[in-house]
Amino acid sequence: MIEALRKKAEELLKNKTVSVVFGYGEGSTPERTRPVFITKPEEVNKLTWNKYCVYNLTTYLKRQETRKLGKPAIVVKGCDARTLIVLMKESQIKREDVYILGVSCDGVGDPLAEKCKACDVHTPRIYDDLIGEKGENKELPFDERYAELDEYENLSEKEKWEFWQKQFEKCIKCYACSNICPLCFCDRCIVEKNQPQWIDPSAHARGNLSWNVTRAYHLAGRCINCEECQRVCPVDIPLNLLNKKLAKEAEKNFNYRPGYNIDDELAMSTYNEKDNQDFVR
Amino acid sequence: MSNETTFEPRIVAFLCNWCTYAGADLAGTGRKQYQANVRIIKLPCTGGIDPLFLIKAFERGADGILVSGCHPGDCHYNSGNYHARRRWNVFKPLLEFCGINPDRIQFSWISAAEGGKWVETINSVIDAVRVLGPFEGYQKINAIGPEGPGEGFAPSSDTTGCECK
Amino acid sequence: MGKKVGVFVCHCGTNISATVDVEKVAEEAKKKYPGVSYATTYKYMCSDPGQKLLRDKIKEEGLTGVVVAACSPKMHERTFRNAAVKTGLNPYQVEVSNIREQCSWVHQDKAVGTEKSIDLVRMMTEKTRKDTSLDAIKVPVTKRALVIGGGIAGIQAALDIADGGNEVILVEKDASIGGHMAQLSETFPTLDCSQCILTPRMVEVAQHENIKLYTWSQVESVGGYIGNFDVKIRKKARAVDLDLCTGCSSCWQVCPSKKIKSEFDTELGNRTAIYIPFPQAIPSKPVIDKEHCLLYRDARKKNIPPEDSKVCRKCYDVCPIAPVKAIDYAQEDEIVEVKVGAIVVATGYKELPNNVYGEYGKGKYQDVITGLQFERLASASGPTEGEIRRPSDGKEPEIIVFIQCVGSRDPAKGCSYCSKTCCMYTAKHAMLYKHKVHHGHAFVFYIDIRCAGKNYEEFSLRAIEEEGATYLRGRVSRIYKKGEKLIVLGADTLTGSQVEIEADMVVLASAMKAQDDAEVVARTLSIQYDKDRFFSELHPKLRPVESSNAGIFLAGACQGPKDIPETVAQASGAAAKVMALLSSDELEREPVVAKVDRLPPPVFSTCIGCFYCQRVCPYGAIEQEDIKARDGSVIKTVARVNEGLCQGCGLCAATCRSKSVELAGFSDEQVYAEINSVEFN
Amino acid sequence: MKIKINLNERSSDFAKEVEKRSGIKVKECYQCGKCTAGCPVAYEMDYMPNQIIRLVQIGARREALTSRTIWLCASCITCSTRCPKEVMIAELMDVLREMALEEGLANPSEKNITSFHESFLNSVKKHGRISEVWMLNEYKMKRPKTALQDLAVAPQMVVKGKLSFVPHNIKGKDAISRIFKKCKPK
Amino acid sequence: MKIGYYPGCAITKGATSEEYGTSVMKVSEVIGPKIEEIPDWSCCGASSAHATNHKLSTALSVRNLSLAEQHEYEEILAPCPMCSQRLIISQKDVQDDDVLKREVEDAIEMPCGTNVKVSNYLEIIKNYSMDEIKQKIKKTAKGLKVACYYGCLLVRPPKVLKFDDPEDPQSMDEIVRAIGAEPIDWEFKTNCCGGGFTLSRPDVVVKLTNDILEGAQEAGAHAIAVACPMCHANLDMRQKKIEKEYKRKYDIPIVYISELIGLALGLGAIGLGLDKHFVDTKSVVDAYT
Repeated sequence: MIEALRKKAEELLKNKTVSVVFGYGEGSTPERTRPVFITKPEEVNKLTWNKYCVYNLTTYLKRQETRKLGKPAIVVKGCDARTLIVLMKESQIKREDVYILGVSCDGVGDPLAEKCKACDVHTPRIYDDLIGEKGENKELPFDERYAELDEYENLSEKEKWEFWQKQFEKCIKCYACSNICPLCFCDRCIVEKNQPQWIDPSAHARGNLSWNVTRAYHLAGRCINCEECQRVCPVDIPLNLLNKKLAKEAEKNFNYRPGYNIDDELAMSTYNEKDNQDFVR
Repeated sequence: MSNETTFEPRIVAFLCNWCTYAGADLAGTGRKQYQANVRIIKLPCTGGIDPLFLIKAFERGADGILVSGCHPGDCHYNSGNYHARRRWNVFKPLLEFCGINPDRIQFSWISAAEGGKWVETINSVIDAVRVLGPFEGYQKINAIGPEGPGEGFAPSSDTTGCECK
Repeated sequence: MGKKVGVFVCHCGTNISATVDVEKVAEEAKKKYPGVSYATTYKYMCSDPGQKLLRDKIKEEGLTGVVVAACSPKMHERTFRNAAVKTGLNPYQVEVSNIREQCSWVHQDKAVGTEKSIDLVRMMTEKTRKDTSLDAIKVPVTKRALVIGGGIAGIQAALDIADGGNEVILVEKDASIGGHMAQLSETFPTLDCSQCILTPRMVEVAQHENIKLYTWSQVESVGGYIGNFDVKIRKKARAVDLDLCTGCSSCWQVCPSKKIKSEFDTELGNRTAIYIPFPQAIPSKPVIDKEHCLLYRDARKKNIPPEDSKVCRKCYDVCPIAPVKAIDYAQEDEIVEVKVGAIVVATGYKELPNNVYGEYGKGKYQDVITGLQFERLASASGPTEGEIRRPSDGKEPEIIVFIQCVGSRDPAKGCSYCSKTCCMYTAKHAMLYKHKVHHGHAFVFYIDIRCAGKNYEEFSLRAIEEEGATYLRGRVSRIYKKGEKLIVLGADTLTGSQVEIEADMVVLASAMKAQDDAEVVARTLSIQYDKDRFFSELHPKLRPVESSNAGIFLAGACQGPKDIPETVAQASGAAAKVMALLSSDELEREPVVAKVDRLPPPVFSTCIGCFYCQRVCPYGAIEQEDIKARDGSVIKTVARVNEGLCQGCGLCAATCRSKSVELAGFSDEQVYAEINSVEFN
Repeated sequence: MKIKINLNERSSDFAKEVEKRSGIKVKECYQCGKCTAGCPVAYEMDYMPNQIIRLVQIGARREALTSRTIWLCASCITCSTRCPKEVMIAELMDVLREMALEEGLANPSEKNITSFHESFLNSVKKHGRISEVWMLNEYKMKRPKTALQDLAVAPQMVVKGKLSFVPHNIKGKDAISRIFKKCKPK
Repeated sequence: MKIGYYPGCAITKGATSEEYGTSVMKVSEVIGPKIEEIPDWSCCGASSAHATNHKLSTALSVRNLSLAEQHEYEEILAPCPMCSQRLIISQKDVQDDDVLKREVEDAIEMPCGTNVKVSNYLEIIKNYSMDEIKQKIKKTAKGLKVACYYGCLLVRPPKVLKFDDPEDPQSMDEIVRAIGAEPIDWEFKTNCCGGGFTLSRPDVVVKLTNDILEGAQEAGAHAIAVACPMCHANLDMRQKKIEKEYKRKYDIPIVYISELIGLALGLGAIGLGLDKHFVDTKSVVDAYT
């Protein structure tokens, strides 16, 4: 697979289809990989593919430094490819401005990452080239995909509150979560708006709940649960639980999974007259 | 706040201009009495209510929130309430997931003709929150800073966040 | 420099001051609220002296913001803003704090009311401190009106507007204008013939130089906004060229399909496949009913173009027009695009169909008919030429039963409202029956007789006192057939007894319902409708002909059940509104519109161009704008609000994650200030 | 009939009381009379069904509870089914019967009906199921005047095996009598 | 799925309408569905309970639902419409009213059976056995004009029972059609027969049943099909008296729908209980060929 990947990258760079390839390179130890940005055909051997390729490289599509490199080819797993679909729907990239190197993936991380446990996009749902075998994506039952939440949803109200307060207390508002998130692409995050200052940006606990709830809410119907926010959080807040909860509600109520079908309307920019309203008096 | 005095809940209600605000007016015109624990903020449409507003109200010491607008199909702007309902469908479970009691954040459809329903609804929200007690959890975490609501009303300064003028 | 806010607390006689210590409210405001440089109270702020006080103090105190604590802003916000304008203060620097409807009237305890008022005034003061001056938006006006629906409402509105010198486009979905009124026999309370009074007006429409008539047409889409609507009209293919056709009648005389149930005759009579709905139709030119026409059926079956079918071309063959015949089987739908400044919706109602009441046979008894069917029976132009005869066997009914409130006042069957016209038309039916069947007996089951209107009460009493109709107070529970007779099980609650009538015919005073496609029309026009799907007026008392969408007006039964005089009055009212609108070259609109921020380079705007705002906007008011570098290359694409289209709902602002779009008058700063000052005592 | 209204005798809250007990919204009736029009037994009644509702609406408690009508209602539910306002009239009759019994106001001229109900329930209480012969027996003892009316069919019933003289006792008949005890009206 | 059988007092062995029960059982053995009698079921309380004591009525009914759930039945067949109606209404009442639910649970000393589905006989046939009937039919009653009489309790109150059209039900007509007979369109399908007044107010019953018989006769019915023991008793046992009182000859056999199905399946008339009727059913039996 690695060979096929390198060959394809080389070909794309040589015939100038793209000017850069975003991919995974070997890291400082065998259990690590790092993002690499290959601009010269002769450097394609830096590319690798293994079970340590956990990152979602699509985040580099929003960064000025990497944008400057020109039209990219980007190595994406099935999950990452969903991000691309969201980004396209949200007018952040055009389909023709990115070359998608999909890789079929049986799960990453050691131990296996949480996001891979109920994966039903082993083969990306969108790509220009597929590296690896094309597998069948069997859709898993709803409950199975959100099983991770059960434990937390079953807590009592008080336990829930205490659990999250303990988590949010730790937050130092470093914003690593939003920096890494490929879908947090605003030029100016709401937390940076100071006229008025809706959310206190300073590094103390006040506003922590507001920040974390708002961050999660802004990903409702958008987040594809790549878990990058959680991975980079220096104080280990299980941020993806919030994202996943919202994904669950969006799917349950709107029958919508972000980045799953490119033709679906974005959940939070449309409505159905028959949407659930059991909770409305 | 001392626990010995009876707890009076603080409710902030975000109402759309065309239906519920008018419904609340109608309750007044009909001299229908209800509890005074509510402060109303009027916006053109429930579709224009950002969940940030609700979070902010909690930050400022609200014990409960009511968001209310036109019945489905009756929105002055045709679809504003439908979009709002979508948001609530994810936002309310999110807050519940974080341990906020569902009774602290409630939603209703009240038309301009439903003065009675306004009275019923707001009274029942107030009563439900009275049972829950003060939202100390939120108020505690937000009182840490210099501008905590515990220290009384903090007026906006004329130069809030503005350095360039 | 900070804003200098003045607070004016109204006593409203004692409406406010009885339960709110207004003096204390003013004192607190002055003492405690930052930015408040003046506070006072006054007996009636809305009175002339009250307004003068406001103006004087703005000038004397140099106020740059005003809070009037008084009744609901829905009452006098405009009054106070206009007063402020006279002093040169921008009207949007004036806010109203609602301490009457939402405080003094709903809380009896004065201490509680006072505390709450203090809060409410503070919140509004904080908002006012963040108010910015806004300028009204001016838009040009297209001096042409669209009237949708060619019933009596649409006809009246079109004629009034056209007589006022404006162009009118009248769109009717059927083949002829006339609507329900053309179907009626006589009209109450005068008993003059409906067609006799309607047809001259129909002719007038056809001949009016300012009216352009589109029949067999429907409004496809409406874009734009008050003064500037863009309308697409679908002219359905009628298979007859209206310019060529002279209405000579030869085609429908030769048409072999003669047994098609006539919609105009409420299915009690027949028509041909190429037909005019009724003799006085306007235009008096036929249309082909493609569902029943043999040629079109053949074409559908064989999947060939209709002009290629050879099954029956009798109408074509007989058409005397030369060299090109007026019959055109290949005709296709045509879309006409027009620009109009105002729209009158006059789409009318639909009679509740006969198949709703299981207990009345769900339509299986031929001699149980609806009110409109009775109109056709009684009409001289109807299928029986005005004779009252049973549809089943053509016999004259000797006992006839009229049942009122069928569908109306019946929440169990879906309409809780009163259809308003049935008491009168049933009295009329009973009279017409007695006029035509002298020896017959008419029984009317009613719940209440509601005949409020000029000469209405007298009319209904005449049915009882002079014409001999027997009124029984009760609803009918069941109708069933026994031999030739219909057994009607009713009650007379005034005697406390059951009533069983062996009737020959039963007439149901069926409810007036909203049109089946009312919701579709409402969505096309972006107007509100109520729970019964009637279109909503903007204010039930003071703005009865305006819809919720500015520039669109309502006339007739599409807004709720109405009789002819009321319909005509409302249509003329709508026409007057349209003419007022079209009389000026420019319109001023409230500047409560959204705005996407613009910043100096290199940012240009904090908008990142995800266009969620564009997707949620109900008015299509968000456009995409390319921000270009000097060389013409696109730096970024951001959202921009078309102020003309924006109606100020704020959906975009609430959807924008970076809060790059705000709503003027409800800006982030204003709402934030309001929430931030929510502090309870 | 004259209905007197004063503070002691009349309770205008009767409708409310009924609603509280049963959830039936008596006040919503607008007296269209459709219930009366379709009632199969109305011809026997002293008050028409709509009049019973009216009595409840205006607080004429005694008149309503002592009426024969409430006992003559056959519970066919035609009225409730066709009521435009969805007032549960047949179900209202149940409530009024219950109240009449509790207050000892049941109209004596419909004693046949009340006795039948009593006999029926006594049989259930005793055996857990109905034993028709013994139920009949009790009923005829209570209402001796009815003793002859069904004599014509009885022998044929016996011949056709339709009257069993051995009552069937269910195993849980003690549980049944406990149910009766717990559900005894106040 | 296991379907519990709740005969109720009237159609159980040795009771006035035992032939209904017998024929239901016999037919079910041929075309299904399989049904098992709920052990130790008790009386639903019938009209005497609901007319006089709501709580008692609810408790007596719900006890049987709870028993059924204890024995793990997901559905109950109650062929007597009085029973099915009482069971369904009581189930809804405890579902809607927590206070009542607690009181009932206290009385019956069991949790309320709020989940088990209660079906009447027509529903069961319609949902499970229509195809079976068509396959296993041996004789048809061609030309037999049958007036399907539903009475009150099968269709009312419609909002709670949610079964068929209360003014013009069709489910029994469909069954009659399936066995080759001819259901007639008539006007008294859901009129009341006087039901529970058979003993206490026979005069009322006689008047109401006369209307029904007259309606059927005028519409040309050869027989009236019923699915209710009370309707049957009133129309069948009282027919002689009605004829006498109204001086009119009817002689219309009143047959249970289950008997009609049984005859079509080739089952013996005697085994189905057709000999137990007061009005001779021979004409019906003979119509099958």
